[in-house]
Amino acid sequence: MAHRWGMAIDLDRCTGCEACVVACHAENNIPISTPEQAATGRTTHWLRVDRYYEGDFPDVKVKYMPVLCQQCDEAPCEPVCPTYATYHNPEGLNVQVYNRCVGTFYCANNCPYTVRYFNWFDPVWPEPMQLQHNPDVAVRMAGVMEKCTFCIQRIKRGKDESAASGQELADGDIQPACVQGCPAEAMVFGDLNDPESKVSRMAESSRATRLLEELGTKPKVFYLERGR
Amino acid sequence: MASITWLLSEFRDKDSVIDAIRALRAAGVQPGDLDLFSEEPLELPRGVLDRPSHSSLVAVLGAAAFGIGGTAFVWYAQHTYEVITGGMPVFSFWGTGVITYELTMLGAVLSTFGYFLFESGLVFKHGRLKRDKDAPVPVVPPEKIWVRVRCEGGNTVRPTAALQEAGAVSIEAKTGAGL
Amino acid sequence: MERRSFFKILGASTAGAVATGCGSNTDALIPLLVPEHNIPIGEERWYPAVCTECSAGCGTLVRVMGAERVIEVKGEQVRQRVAAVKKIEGNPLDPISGGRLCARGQAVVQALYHPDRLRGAVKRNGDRGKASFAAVPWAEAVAGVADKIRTADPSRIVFLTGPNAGSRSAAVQGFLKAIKAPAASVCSLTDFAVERKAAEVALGWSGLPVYDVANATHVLGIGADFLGGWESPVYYARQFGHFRQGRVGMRGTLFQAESRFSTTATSADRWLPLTPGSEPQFIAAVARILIDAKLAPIVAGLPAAVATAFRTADVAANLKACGQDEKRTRSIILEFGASHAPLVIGGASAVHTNSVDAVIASHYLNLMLGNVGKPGGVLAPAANAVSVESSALAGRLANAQVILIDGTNPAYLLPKSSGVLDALNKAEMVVSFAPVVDDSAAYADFILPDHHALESTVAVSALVSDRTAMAVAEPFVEPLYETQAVEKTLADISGKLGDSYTAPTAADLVKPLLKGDATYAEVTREGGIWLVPDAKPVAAKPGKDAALSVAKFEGDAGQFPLYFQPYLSVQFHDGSSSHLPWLQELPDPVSSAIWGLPVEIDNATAAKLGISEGDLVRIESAHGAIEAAAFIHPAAIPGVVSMGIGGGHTHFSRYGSGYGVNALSILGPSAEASTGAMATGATRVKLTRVSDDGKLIQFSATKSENRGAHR
Amino acid sequence: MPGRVKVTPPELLPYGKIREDLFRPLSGLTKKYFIAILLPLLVILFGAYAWSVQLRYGMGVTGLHRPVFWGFYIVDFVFWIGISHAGTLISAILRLTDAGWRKPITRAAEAITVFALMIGGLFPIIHLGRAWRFYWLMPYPNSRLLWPNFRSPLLWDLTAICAYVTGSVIFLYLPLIPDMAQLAEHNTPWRRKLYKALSLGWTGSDTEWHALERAMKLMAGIILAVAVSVHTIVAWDFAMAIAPMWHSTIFGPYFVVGAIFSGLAGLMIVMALIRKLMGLELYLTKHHFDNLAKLLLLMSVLWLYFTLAEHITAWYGNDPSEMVVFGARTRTRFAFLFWLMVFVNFVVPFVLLGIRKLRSITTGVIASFGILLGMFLERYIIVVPTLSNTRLPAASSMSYLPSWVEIAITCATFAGMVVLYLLFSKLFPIIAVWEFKPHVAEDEL
Repeated sequence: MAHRWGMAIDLDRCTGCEACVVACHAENNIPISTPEQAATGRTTHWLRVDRYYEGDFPDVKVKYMPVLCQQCDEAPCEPVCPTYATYHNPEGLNVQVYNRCVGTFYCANNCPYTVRYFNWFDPVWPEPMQLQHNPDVAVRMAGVMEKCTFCIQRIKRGKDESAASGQELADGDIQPACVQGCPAEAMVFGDLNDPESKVSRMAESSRATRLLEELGTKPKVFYLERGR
Repeated sequence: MASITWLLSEFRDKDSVIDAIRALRAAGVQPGDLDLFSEEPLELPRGVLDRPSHSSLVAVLGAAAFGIGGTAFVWYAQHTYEVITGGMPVFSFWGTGVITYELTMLGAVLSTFGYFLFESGLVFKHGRLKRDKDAPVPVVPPEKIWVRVRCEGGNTVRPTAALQEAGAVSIEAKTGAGL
Repeated sequence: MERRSFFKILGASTAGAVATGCGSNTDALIPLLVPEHNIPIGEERWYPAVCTECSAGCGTLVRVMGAERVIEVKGEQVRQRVAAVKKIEGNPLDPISGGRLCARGQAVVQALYHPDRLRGAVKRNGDRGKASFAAVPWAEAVAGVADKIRTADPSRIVFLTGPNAGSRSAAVQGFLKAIKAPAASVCSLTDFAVERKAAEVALGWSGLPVYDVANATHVLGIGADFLGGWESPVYYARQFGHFRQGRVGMRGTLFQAESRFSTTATSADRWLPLTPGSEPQFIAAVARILIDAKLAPIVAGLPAAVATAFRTADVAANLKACGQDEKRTRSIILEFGASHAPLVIGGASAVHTNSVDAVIASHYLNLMLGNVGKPGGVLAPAANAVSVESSALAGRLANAQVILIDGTNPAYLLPKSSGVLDALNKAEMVVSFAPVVDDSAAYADFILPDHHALESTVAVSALVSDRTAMAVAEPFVEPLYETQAVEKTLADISGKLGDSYTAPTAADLVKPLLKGDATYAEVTREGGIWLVPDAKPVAAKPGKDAALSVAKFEGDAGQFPLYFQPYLSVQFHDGSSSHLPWLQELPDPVSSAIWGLPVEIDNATAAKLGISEGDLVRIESAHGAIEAAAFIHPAAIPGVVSMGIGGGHTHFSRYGSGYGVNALSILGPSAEASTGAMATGATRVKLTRVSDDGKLIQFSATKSENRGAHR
Repeated sequence: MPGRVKVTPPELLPYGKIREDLFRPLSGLTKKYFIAILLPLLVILFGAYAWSVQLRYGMGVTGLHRPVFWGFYIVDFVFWIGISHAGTLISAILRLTDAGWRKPITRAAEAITVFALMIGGLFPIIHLGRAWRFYWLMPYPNSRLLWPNFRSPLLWDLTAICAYVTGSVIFLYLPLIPDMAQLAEHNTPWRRKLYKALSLGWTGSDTEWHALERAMKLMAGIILAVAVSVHTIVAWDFAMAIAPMWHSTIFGPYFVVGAIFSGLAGLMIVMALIRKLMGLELYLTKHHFDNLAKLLLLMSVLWLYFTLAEHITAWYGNDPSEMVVFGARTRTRFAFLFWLMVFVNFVVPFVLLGIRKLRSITTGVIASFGILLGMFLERYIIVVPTLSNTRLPAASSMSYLPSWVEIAITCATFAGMVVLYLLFSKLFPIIAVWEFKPHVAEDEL
């Protein structure tokens, strides 16, 4: 059976330390913004940690929520792209093909999670920062949209390694950079088609919810609510 | 080969033109041998000089052809490289409906325009127009209407009389080779 | 351990000579295309390394792949294939990082490839502090430094280091002994001197106590932001994850008493906003409540004075002094005390003049709860835990003839009131080993840039560990520039002086720890040496007396009505990571601010002073003033303003200097008396609104989720 | 006679005079004309420079940012497509209903349509991140073996605009043929050549007239259907997205009404200018402006009705994310613009045009400028508040303000309209000469 990759994020474990954010930058060659660009809202974080303050002092609570592309089964971004730059791959991933993108911005406007990021300029890496570039991930040019890929390059590598070694992929063998880095192990990645996988079991949890589920986008990222 | 004479007669107003046409028809001139030249459209009463037209039918056919053809093209394009997006089916009535509609309308526009060029004889001369393509064309000064009558074999007596009776300001005859 | 990670280790252990797994196919295909020592295109290798960003001592695993760079050789552009570091992850074999890493640890690779790294040794050619330098040959620089040291009074040579304990500090101390200078002075906000001192006094332990959060059921943090800027954030975050949701049918409950809504407080179930410096009074009240409820008896070994203080504490008065609602606090404390495995974590994320008292009292609280040395309680540090050998900084700096600076940044860390800048200006020679020109290096006569940690041999003992743990790494990438490991530089200097000093190596540190027939090579393959916990941990020897003193603050309460609490931020820690763009654009967990941190002000104070979010405000203490953007913090304690440390570097590369302001610069000179630790939280300030243009850049909105209604 | 000219309805003027009056503006180039065309050309040049900057450096030179990915360009796009409805729709409706007073207006209106479409059609290209790849939206057999995604509303846009441009160019061109045939008779050589070629050898025979009239009747019907669909589809660009306050079923008709509204206002201004500058006071009389003003009032009411319907349903529904956008529009960040829009779109027209005493060509033009501003604001208020108030509150961000590049390009398009119109009116009679003759045939029947 084909894989169906999904993620579960236990908000009760999440401390908001944002290790995942840097892990994502390091893995995915995400452009560095300048303060001037940041001031005009051009910072790119495929994975961001949203924060919501609730309650009155002193019973204030903060809800940290790592938000990345939700890899919707019925993704609103997909049908609106005129060039098929974003489409659904057989493993349920919401794939962004940079080469096909002409930059209509429509996908980003139709994303209820606002997780799509645009290359406003050509990215700049002063020498020798480009040495850090992950050769498994394309560097994007100005004018194209980009977003979290669930570290598709790691999925590919994991599958290649498993094919080469003849060992079947086990649950947890493939981990996106954010999941790998999370100190509190709040993030879990795996195959939702495997009922025994950790992510499947977490998705079944009574604490599990999905973001803006009412829109019918069928996201594949599950959030386990805090405090129970 | 019979020689052909064209009678070109000038009129001042529409009413006398209508009289002239009626008289000419009575004199046995076929509608196909009659042409009016004016600076503005002449709306003649029904039955005076009707020119049958298929423009509506052509527009409908053009629309249908573009609509169906366009839809078929979309179906083909979507199926040659099937990409699933957003959980929508590869091809659907709702998704394609808009394109079908627009292409239908485009078909109607183009066929109407095409048929106009054809029917008016401006680009595709056909039938009577093709036959008369070397016929003399009057220069139409303001406020004037010209009636051109095609007389086969130099038989111009009765038409001339009809024209005069209807109040033609001037009548001149030109002879040329027929088909 | 995850299987994939295990493969990585296997790969790492044989890397360099033979590639493993599917990689061998690639090797077979393109053996002739690339030189032998390069990594085939597309192939990844994993090498163990050590994170030196903070003193926790996490073992890391580094992904290395082939890359190309253009260098200039004799005026010609030449393409050079190099092995390049791509990503840094935690080493799954390391019990501290457990394969995980914090934001800063993962950003280290940007320090390695930082565009503003020094390309070689440099010599000052302008005024001190102006960071005007010219390249010099290493030999000349070393000779220059050696000449000065030769003629200087050894007692007036001050060597400033960071808090790292391991091969580097061993090398430095050895060098100083050889030149007969006093031991190095640690100049750091993160040497945890307060916590060390408290453990020594209260429990008789040398080294930092280990809190077994993972096995506790209820944790009460008092002043310790153990999930954010504290001793070992990755270690505690990992434990916290397990504590929260790692046990079937058991969810750990966290209460946090602190003067700031820290990372730990945000993760807590209940937060007790303490008036700054009131921790001892709070602990006394907690003790009294627990004693009264018969949840924690006075135990043997508790010093009489403390026992009396606890027994007779006036709960109502104490809680009032701490700014707590008595009813609310009582119910929280009673729930805590009645739990199966309660644990108090006392610390001094913000140091006050009475912080040692507070942490000592927290240890006594744990003794009363009976959890010391038990699972889910306070565990003894490993027997070999490093005790930092240090000479007091105060007074020495002002009198310094030669100042050598490695791994710290005194011009940034020490407030203006300490006179550090005068000392740097006055000293006859200032030598820095910084790889990037920072605030202090700007004053240096010579900068002898160190390798990046990934280019050198490193051994670092874990800061917090109940077992012998030392992360060890040999370099696996070529040095990028003409830099030199400090160990080698010190040996060179000492050689010039005619001394026979040789720097102790990582191997020297590891060898005494090796058990059985283990070898140093094996240790470097695994990335460190981690022994099983000591069978007989050091027992607690409580007994030294302690007082519950009241905190003192710099500045008149009338003139400066607000408490100022600079804190160690998640992104910049003590400011040592401010030059990394990934961290500069990492949204602040509290305010989502990027490229400069704001000052956090509570609603009431802001309303009173007419300050709204994003305004530029002036923060003025008796010792100086700074201007920063305002962030109206929904959970800031009225009367307390906080600010993350890390902004406002005068020099720290293109990404680090000029963004935000240095919160430390306006602090008063007060210190915790018994340790000399800088009292970061002991300064009072006043706020004034300057303008509406604070240049606050926020990545995302900080809003409530409850929104929208008929109107 | 000369003294009484004013009261003579244009239909009763001698044909020769009509011809002379309407053809006169075509000849002779004055200094004024050159300046009038040169100034906007400079503006266009600057706009082109701005666009080149955008192409060179990327979309970052605009004021756009996450999450406001659409801004002035899309506002401009909707605005100009809206203006384009002036012509075709008005002339088609009036043609179909055979309203006699339309005759001096239709050509001017149809020209607006074509130019506004040409300008509006540029914006989908200008706003692209990689504008040089715009043709990837076209369905052609390409090397990527991939056809475009016909499910995307942008493809609908493309098809609709293509159909609309084709239709409206033909719709403008057909009634020009007889006029051009006349112009070809006496003129400078190059003009004669041009008109001859374009008039396709029109002789004025009854066959041609019949074909023309029939084609125009059909075209009027078709173009009406296309025009309605085009602006509906433009509306659907927004309505198909599940963004708060966009995902609305009334967006189609709402946009169509708005388009006609702004189109009429544009037409009013253009006509007043033509009247003044070309001395056509005899042909564009108060009567025409009066009728246009009444139409404007009707559209203003319709527009208000839709605006009200759109907002009251959102308000009553109380959907949290919609309410945030609603609040941003009506109460907070965009409230000033919103209420300014209501003021200029409804209050001003009703005072200036609703009160008979105040109604004049001048007030009509003033009201029309207000309406153009109001409709520009309307599009801004539809595009920006929705985008800047995202469903996940944390993703919301600062407001959007256009950069100099966007403003320059926007100004350039207005200048472009002026230039195109000036050129057109120099080449072709802005009032259809042949249409002026009274139709009496029907009366006889």
